[in-house]
Amino acid sequence: MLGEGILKGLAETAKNFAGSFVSADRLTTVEYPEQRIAPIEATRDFPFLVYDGGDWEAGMRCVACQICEKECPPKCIYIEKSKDKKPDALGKPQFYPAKFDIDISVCMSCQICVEVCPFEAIKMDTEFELSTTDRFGGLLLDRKRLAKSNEYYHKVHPTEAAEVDARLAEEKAKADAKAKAAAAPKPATAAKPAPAAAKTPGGETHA
Amino acid sequence: MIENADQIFVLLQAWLLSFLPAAWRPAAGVVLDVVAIICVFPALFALTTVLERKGLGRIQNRIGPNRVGPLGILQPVADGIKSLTKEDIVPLRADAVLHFLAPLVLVVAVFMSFAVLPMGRNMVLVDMDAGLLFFFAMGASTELSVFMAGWSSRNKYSLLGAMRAVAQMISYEVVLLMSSVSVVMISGSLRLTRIVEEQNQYSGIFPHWYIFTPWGLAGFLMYVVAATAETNRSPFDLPEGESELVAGYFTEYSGFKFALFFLGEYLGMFAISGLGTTLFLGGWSAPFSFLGWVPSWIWFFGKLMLSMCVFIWMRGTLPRLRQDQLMNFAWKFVLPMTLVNLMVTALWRFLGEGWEQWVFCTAILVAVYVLMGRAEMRSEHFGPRRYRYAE
Amino acid sequence: MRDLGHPPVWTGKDGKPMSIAFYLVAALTVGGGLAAVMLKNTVHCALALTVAFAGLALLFLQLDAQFAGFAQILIYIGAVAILVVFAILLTRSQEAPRGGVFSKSWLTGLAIAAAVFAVLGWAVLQTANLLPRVSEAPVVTVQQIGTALMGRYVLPLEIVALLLTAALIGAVIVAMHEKEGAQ
Amino acid sequence: MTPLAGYLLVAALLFAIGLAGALTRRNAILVLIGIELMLNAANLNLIAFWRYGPHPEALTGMMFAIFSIAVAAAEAAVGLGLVIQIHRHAHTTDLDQINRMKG
Repeated sequence: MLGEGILKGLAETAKNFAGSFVSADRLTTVEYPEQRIAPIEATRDFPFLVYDGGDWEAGMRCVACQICEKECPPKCIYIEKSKDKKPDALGKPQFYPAKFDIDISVCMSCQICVEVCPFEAIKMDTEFELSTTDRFGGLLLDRKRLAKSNEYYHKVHPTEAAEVDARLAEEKAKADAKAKAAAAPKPATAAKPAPAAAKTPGGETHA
Repeated sequence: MIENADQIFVLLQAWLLSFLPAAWRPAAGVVLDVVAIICVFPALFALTTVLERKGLGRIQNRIGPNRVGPLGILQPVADGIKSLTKEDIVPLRADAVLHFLAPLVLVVAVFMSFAVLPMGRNMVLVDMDAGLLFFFAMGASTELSVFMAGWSSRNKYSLLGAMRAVAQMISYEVVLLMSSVSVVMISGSLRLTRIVEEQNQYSGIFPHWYIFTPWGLAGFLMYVVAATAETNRSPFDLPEGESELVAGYFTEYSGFKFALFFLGEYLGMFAISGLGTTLFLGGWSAPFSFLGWVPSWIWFFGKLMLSMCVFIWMRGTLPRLRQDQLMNFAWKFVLPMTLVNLMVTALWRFLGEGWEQWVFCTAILVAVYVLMGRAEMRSEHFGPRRYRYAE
Repeated sequence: MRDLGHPPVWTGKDGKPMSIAFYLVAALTVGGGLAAVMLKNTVHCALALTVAFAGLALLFLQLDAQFAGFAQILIYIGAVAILVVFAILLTRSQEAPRGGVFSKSWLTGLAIAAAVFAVLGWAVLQTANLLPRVSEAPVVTVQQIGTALMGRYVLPLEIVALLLTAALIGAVIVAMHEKEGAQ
Repeated sequence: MTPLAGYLLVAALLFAIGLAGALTRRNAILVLIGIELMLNAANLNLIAFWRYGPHPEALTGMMFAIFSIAVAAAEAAVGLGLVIQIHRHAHTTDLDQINRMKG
């Protein structure tokens, strides 16, 4: 009959209204700054740079290959490559970003930078309390503010970080084996291929 | 003591007036009444906004505002301060005079309609002989302010919203009038105090409210539908449908003028709920004869707030209608129903006391409702829309 | 003060002053009417028309015709003015046309209107002394009006009802958009 | 000036204004507005004569005015319907251009 649906709907909302006073699971809202719900693992909002070890500048995984800068749809990443090289986690000398800025007021959280990064250097953060009184400088994050330790990454995305670590360890093992294999037959020339090997990734980046 | 509580405001006014020379008293009395109305209803408006936001929150499993003051009851104060301190923006090509006048006309017209509502025993500003007509005349004037707002803004959303609002208000005003006429037919007066007096009688403990008769119940339901549409409340809030028209006719309003529109809208709801209370729910009379000792104004304002709660409840429940559904509903279902209801009311009057009037009137109304509802729901204009090319 | 033989302009001859309220409302009405026919923007004209209607309603109230006054507001401001506004927007005639808002023969029209006013005003002023001066305010309840409508004036009422129905149907048919290619 | 004469003068003035509007404006809707003003001036006359006439209790003038209001409303509806139809047909509401019987 006409009007039946309206009555049903009214009953449903009345149930909601009354129920919100008696049962807690009908009120899913929490009082945000005082109470917080446990973070969900899949949460992700803005990118950050991962570093290994204790020193953020030394342990930075990023090699300033600038792939993310080129892929970023809103062009919010700005990278300046260093002139010199430093040894990375594998011991290979690599370029490092002299400047790495992300304008998170432009960033659209698409995660494309994370997907294209070949070095597992950029990952998504869960930090969302980014409000600031300085709307230009405060939202343009430099590499110091972007750099976060691998432990932090493990804390916010444990599963994903474990996978990444496993993959990196595998690569490192492969690289070690290769180095060992290279070192074993001609121990005399062990010092020679190192600069050549170091030159190759740099050349690739330029290409 | 109890009589004093009932008449406390009347006595208070008389006491205040006793300080003035006799020649000034009539004018001063009117001024006092007006000031009282201008103070009480905006206060109720503030209360209602809190109720609405918290109630809607609960309906949607949220808590609602709870930061300003204990339990958030000072929220309207914060809102008021915010809207007062906001910049008043007038679009460059807007018609500045009309843009300024529109909210004023709305609020003034709505305030005027409170003049004839009996808010308690002996508590009515002007006991007009044609009170009901006056109320509807003032209600009709608000349409013009809506049009002025929409047209003067020079914004297509405003204009579209205003046209929708005016078309909707005109259509449902017919229904509103027609459903009220049945009350006038039985009570034999357009004087609202007289209509309340007619209902302030009891058989046993039950009152003679018009809602407790078949035609009264039908009339009340249609009155509620028309009142919701007339005040542009959900589910009839197409004129300000946010998803389509930004904010309808007050898109280009900000600051205090926007607050005035907001106030006018809620005052309109109060006025129309007050009239519905007066016409169908016995005005200030008590729901049971043994509760007659409670002051009459408590009953009136209690019923008023109760009907506001129903408005909020409906807003939290029903989705917005489409424009063609709205118009078809008004002209093809509700208006014929009100006409049938008028016939039934006449029948009720002429059948006289007895069980026949109850049986016949109920039977006719239920039969017409069911049959017409079935037929309309099946018809192409009323049910789900069929697209000519999309399917 | 010496009796001048004629009272000041603002009092009636019975000594009862024509109240200030009357002059105000009359000015409002005439001003609204003038604006309604003289303004350039058509929507402004329609809104000025509502001012004139409101002024007339107030004049009715001054004349103790409560029912007619409220009916005037309800019907003219609530319905006719809105109808006019709708028509203006539907015909897109809110902006002034290039050739001016007045027709080619405006001078003739103005002359005719002035002549009509001159004749009417002359007639009123000539017979002003014959017109009844005082009369106590009649007490007319809505009930009396209803009884009169259903008694003495029942035939006109029915005819008006028929006329309104015919006008309603006629207006709908006239303004209805005939669909091209409708079967 | 008696009160009645005052009301009659206002009515006459309003009637003349309405007439001038109806005769001089080019827009068909404005002509209708002029006609409405004339009808209202007549209503004012009716009410004024009823109020100051010898038998106000007979309600004659008042009834005339009420019927005239109803008829004027019908007139406005039909008139505006016609204007809209003309606009649809001729794409103008300028009366100086709509001067032929043949569309």
